[in-house]
Amino acid sequence: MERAAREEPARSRLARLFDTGGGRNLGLVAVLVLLGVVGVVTTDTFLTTANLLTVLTQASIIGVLTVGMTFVIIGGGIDLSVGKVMALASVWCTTVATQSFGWVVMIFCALAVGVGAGLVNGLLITYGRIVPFIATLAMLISAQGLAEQISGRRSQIVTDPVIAGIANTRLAGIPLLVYIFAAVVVVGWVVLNRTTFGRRTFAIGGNPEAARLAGLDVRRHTILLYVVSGLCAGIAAIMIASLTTTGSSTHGTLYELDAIAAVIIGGTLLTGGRGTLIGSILGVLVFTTITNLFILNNLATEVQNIAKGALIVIAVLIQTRAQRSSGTG
Amino acid sequence: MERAAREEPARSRLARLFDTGGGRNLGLVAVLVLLGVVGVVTTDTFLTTANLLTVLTQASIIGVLTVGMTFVIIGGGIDLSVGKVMALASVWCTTVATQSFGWVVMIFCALAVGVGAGLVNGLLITYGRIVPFIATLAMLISAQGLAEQISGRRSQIVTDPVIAGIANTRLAGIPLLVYIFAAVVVVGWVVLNRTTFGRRTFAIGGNPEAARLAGLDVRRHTILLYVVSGLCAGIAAIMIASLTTTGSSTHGTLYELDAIAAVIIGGTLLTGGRGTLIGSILGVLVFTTITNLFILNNLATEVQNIAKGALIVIAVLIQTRAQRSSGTG
Amino acid sequence: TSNEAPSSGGASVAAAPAGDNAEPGTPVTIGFSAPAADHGWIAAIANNAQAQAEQFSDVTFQPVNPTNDVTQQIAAVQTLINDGVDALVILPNDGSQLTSVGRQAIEAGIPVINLDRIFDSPLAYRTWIGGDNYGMGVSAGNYIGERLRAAGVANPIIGEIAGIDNLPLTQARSQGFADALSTYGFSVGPRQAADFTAQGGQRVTANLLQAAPRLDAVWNHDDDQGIGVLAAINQAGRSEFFMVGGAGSANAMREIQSGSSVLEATVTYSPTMASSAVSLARLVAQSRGMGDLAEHEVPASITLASATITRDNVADYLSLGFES
Amino acid sequence: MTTAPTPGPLLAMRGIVKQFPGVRALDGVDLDVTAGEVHCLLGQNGAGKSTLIKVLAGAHTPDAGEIVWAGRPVTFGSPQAADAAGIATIYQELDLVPGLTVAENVVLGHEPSRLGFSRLRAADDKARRLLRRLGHPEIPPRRELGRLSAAGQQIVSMARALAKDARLIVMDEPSAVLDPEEVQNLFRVIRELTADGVAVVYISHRLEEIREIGDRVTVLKDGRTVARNLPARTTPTADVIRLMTGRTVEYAFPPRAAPVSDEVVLQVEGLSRTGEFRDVSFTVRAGEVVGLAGLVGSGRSEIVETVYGARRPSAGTVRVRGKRLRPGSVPAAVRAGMGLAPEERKSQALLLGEPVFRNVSLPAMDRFATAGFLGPDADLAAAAEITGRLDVRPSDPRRPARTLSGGNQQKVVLARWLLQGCTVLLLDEPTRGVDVGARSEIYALVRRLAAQGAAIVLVSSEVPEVLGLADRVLVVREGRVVHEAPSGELDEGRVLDLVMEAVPAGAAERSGS
Ligand SMILES: Nc1ncnc2c1ncn2[C@@H]1O[C@H](COP(=O)(O)OP(=O)(O)OP(=O)(O)O)[C@@H](O)[C@H]1O
Ligand SMILES: Nc1ncnc2c1ncn2[C@@H]1O[C@H](COP(=O)(O)OP(=O)(O)OP(=O)(O)O)[C@@H](O)[C@H]1O
Ligand SMILES: [Mg+2]
Ligand SMILES: [Mg+2]
Repeated sequence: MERAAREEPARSRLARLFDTGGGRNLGLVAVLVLLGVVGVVTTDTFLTTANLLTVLTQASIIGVLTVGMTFVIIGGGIDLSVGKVMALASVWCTTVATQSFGWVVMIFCALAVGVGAGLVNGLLITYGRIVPFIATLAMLISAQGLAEQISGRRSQIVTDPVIAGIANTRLAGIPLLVYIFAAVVVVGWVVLNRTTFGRRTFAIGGNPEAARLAGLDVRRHTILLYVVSGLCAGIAAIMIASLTTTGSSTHGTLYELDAIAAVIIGGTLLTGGRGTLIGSILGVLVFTTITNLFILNNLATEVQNIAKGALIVIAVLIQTRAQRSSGTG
Repeated sequence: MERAAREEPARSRLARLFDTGGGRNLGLVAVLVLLGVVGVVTTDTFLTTANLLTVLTQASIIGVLTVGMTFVIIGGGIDLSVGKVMALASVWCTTVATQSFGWVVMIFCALAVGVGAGLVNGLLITYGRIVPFIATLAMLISAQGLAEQISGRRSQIVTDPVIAGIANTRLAGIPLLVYIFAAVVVVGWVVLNRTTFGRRTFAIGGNPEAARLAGLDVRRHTILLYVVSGLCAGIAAIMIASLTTTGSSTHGTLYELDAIAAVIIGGTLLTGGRGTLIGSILGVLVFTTITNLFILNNLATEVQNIAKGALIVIAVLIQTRAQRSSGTG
Repeated sequence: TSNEAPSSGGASVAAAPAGDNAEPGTPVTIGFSAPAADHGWIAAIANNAQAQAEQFSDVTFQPVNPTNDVTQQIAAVQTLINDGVDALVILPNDGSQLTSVGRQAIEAGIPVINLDRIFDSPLAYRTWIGGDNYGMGVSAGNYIGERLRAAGVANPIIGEIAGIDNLPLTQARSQGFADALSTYGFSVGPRQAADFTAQGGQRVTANLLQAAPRLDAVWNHDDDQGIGVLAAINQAGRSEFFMVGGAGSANAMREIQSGSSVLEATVTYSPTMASSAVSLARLVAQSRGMGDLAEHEVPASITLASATITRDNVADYLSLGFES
Repeated sequence: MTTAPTPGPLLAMRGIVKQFPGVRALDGVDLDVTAGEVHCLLGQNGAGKSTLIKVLAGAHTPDAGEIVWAGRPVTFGSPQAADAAGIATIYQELDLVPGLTVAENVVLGHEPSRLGFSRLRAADDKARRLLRRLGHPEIPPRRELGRLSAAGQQIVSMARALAKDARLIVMDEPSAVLDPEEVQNLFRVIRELTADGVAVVYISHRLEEIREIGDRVTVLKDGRTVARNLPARTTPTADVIRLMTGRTVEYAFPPRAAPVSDEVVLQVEGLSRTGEFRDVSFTVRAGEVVGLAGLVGSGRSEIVETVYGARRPSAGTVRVRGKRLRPGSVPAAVRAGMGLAPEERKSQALLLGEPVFRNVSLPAMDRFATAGFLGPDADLAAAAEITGRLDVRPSDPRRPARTLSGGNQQKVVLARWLLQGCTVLLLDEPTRGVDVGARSEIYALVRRLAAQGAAIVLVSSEVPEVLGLADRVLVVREGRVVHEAPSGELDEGRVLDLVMEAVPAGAAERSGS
């Protein structure tokens, strides 16, 4: 409840980086370290570069969606449509017609679909006054239908060599997808923490009435938040099209739940106004690492699921305790 | 914003029934009527008793889950686990071992699993201080895994004639499942609106701090809310086991989203403290009727989806307008 | 009942290959990746593959965790490639989407046996073995066509309850069904897609029966969801039509045998293909041919035939039925 | 109500300590209350009054100290425990549930019930009886609480406390949202209670109320008791203020400085909002303070919020320096140089989780940014300078606004518009819940701003405040301006007459249409 505000003179720079709100994320870092130890103990391969890069590549697509989701949730909303908007964008940009124009047009299309869907979400929510949950749920369903309609329910193969090549390209041994993920996170972090846009996002999520009376244009800002989320879905669409070499209406099923879960595990309040992007990204990494550990240890699905539920609870408990003992409970 | 407090002398008794909060649900009734008109115009069969009963039967399972969900959401929480707790309960009560004890034990098992899962949810949330979204998400995943583990990922056929017979039984031409649904709704309505438990639920969801200061045991009450939701999942498990003649880990996938959507469309605030059970049930009926209309008109899946998204938006817009013009904006 | 231990799936394992193929060769590790088992057919696939591998002393079986998420399946197969297995058996969630990772394996020198859902490019697999979805639809269509023609029904109303509409296999089945019916001058009436689950089958069928007050025949693509389909039919008290199932589950076969429900036939799509795929993977990895064939190499593609099981021949097939 | 002949105190609190992370809110506080007295608790904003009574109510657990209740040492581990002992509390922050009905709020936690079923009629009867006793029979027990005005909610809150038949009732600033008439009603009830031997702990920043109703006074300063059991009626005001603030505060209005210029800055014409107010016109010149007087619920807040664009008018125009503002647009008003310090600072003005300095710089943020980029503390220095000037305590501008006391939160809101540099400032109840020290600072500030040429609109329920600060007074009644005069031509009695003429029956309820 009560958040302390004592002076913390001896806080290291590192701690501050993971922080932006009082040691909040140290718990998640501890969880990751713990998972790493489990990985090293139970498998030979966990700590290989190849495996760690696999984890990061796996994390990259959900990770990009999570950046957008973090903005929306801190701003007091929710976006259930990200996964299927991504699918729609992947389908749109991989139709034969689009592909014939080459990769620039493909990327443009994917981003435009994402932005367009975000804009529609934002307009429904602000001017239509439909609660975000319902508006974006409707978008989820419609985007799914539209993606099926356009693709004729087939996986559309990416023939463009540039797009197809993204997932195969490595710079200095690291997959390009990981760079894209990192770039989105860095840009997202800067926007959220170092711009007036980010500051307003916190204000609007924290107390929309106060923000309105302080002269912020709450509606316009809310629309922009969903556009940001849609843009991230568009970027993710290109990434998944490259990774799977297809555009498909089946992409991204339930990704919205994964993204929301990562954001919340990362310490962002579902009611808005408070949260950190780093926390969300750590949340994504925790989820992805858990899955990776299961694969490496060759667990059966059902055991995986039972264990995953328990692990999530444990992770959050560790995090809550860490938070409390770091004096910010 | 502006809450008028004008006198509403000419409100009919009927309007009051659907109301408990100012004409709030008249919009949804209008939407249902509209859907009915569409059904009559586009099909010959919509307005037959058989079809209406099919709609009600289809609505019954999600409907029972929605009753529990309404309690949880009004109480300021959320329960993502209902669908998979139902699946787990259906699996548990249809194992060979359980079935050999007969229908009483089967029903007991299903209810016990539901209540147990709800209890765990409640304890994690209150004493573990894990946010409801994450705690019940973990429960969803674990329940799914456990259901798969127990069933060996097979559909377990219901051999007990009493359980199998529930879905085939009709009283006065109306399926028993519909009576069960109606009974749960009536009990739920009475508890929510006519007991101290129900009224305290509003208090805890609306202003937990005030509830605490008023001497309510907020933790115990919160735990009970999740137990109620789990109990509903247990009841729904028996219904779905009878309806599909199987217990299966695949039951109830995404039912939580449907139930939450119905609750929210029904006018309950996701932040808690305000809402009506009748609204939630109308929400369920709207969703089920839409699906029925699509199938009667033999629409293809993708067209169904596109239209469903649009219809949800339209339904909410109608409802919002109705609400505003009835003077309770 | 269906509640026996999962190992009962072992009963449906295909007979071990004939000839000298059974003799042990160089030890090989076979990696295996398939979608998460969310229904009986997929569960049978995994069980059959496992059971078949256990029959060979020279095979180490290395399955990766099944998943329904394409990107996770890609990661899982990449893990197997990193591990350097000798052969891969892959049943992809989506053939197109795993083509690139299949090529990666081939380029890394690992032969890939592509099971059922086919990759886009032959460069991504060494051998494909799978069922005949189009042929399955044709079998169902022919059976229904023959029956109705024999009964002299004019303008019959034929319902179709498909599986997941997004899968190419569903589209192929529906195409075969429609093509076969058209040779009799019939066409498909109400058609809805369920989701391979009992619950989806029940929901769709309950509504569809309302849309069609009279039906002459129904084809349901999948016997797993068929449990729910039958439940809905019983609950509606309808019996004026007959139904054909799909895949060939033990449960469906028992229903056919008993003759007590509308389910009168099913067209097979047998999960035994997984057993064969493991055998093929072993042979390919050991650079051997198939015992009874003249060629020294394993063929590049093998398509299973879809049989029609009716009350007359169900006894022959019961042992191959998989539990739902 | 003569001072009771102390037969041993009903309540004795000794050496109470309460530590919050980073702040020692209570540092050894003593309090004695005898049955049948009105014991006033005084202290500056943040002195620890609310914290002390929350300890007493079992809502906070003290870190040290003992509580003796009716001669026996007790610990109140939970609100239930205090409740069972016979202590009822009206909290400073409304402790009500907006989604429940009035009656349900009154009985919450003590619902009349049979086998778990609530007896709604019994609850309604009880609520009706209590509301009648409080002088508000017109509030319907079945009305959803959220639909009542803030004053109406405060009355329900009082009914709630009365419902419990307590031996001690604690009232934390109950009069803050009430108008003079309501306050008299409250005092009547308090007198009835004390006549029955019930003790009342009364907290208020309005010293004249203390004089009127109080028996004895305890003064807190910085979490310590600095004076105990002073006679409320006879202790000189200056002494009390000195005890509270540790300095001498001029408890009067600063003199008007520069003569008002002739330039009209704010011009409101024919402004109306259906169902709320009609045909409001006035002008404010540079350097002028215009006061809006009226009863709670008369529509003053609605008027200033509409002028500000926070509500869309159904007719009329607002001009700033002759330029017409886009109706219903707050950003347009802010760009034109307007600022609003709203009535409910917690829900309408503050980002409670954010640091003070970010609250201050919220509208002015762009000024500290380059191309939208903003360093983490770019605005810290500027905001700190202003909050320092207003003596916001504690002085660390990085503290979350949540942890500040009510008066200091109000100063943060004013600091916001100071930093922004407004030419038109709309102040809605700017001294509600603000202590005497801060109050005189705010008065001085308003004057200073006016002297610098700002046009100021002041809404206040305290008539002396309106008369003392404003150059011109508009009297608002039932959504219409019924009188306008220079403040020099009015006195308190005259304003009260104007305000209450044909008093609307439901002052506590919104007089909707
Ligand atoms: N929950 C809390 N967490 C941290 N500090 C707190 C909390 N509640 C109060 N404080 C601090 O304790 C001190 C006393 O606050 P309190 O609310 O008791 O003051 P008060 O005397 O009631 O003031 P006011 O007259 O403004 O209501 C203040 O410094 C305040 O900042
Ligand atoms: N329907 C309502 N529900 C809740 N609060 C309301 C409602 N209508 C008005 N209020 C609040 O009630 C208070 C008084 O109402 P109103 O604004 O009409 O009168 P006012 O003349 O501004 O009185 P005040 O002296 O309180 O400023 C304000 O705080 C206002 O925001
Ligand atoms: Mg206080
Ligand atoms: Mg007001």
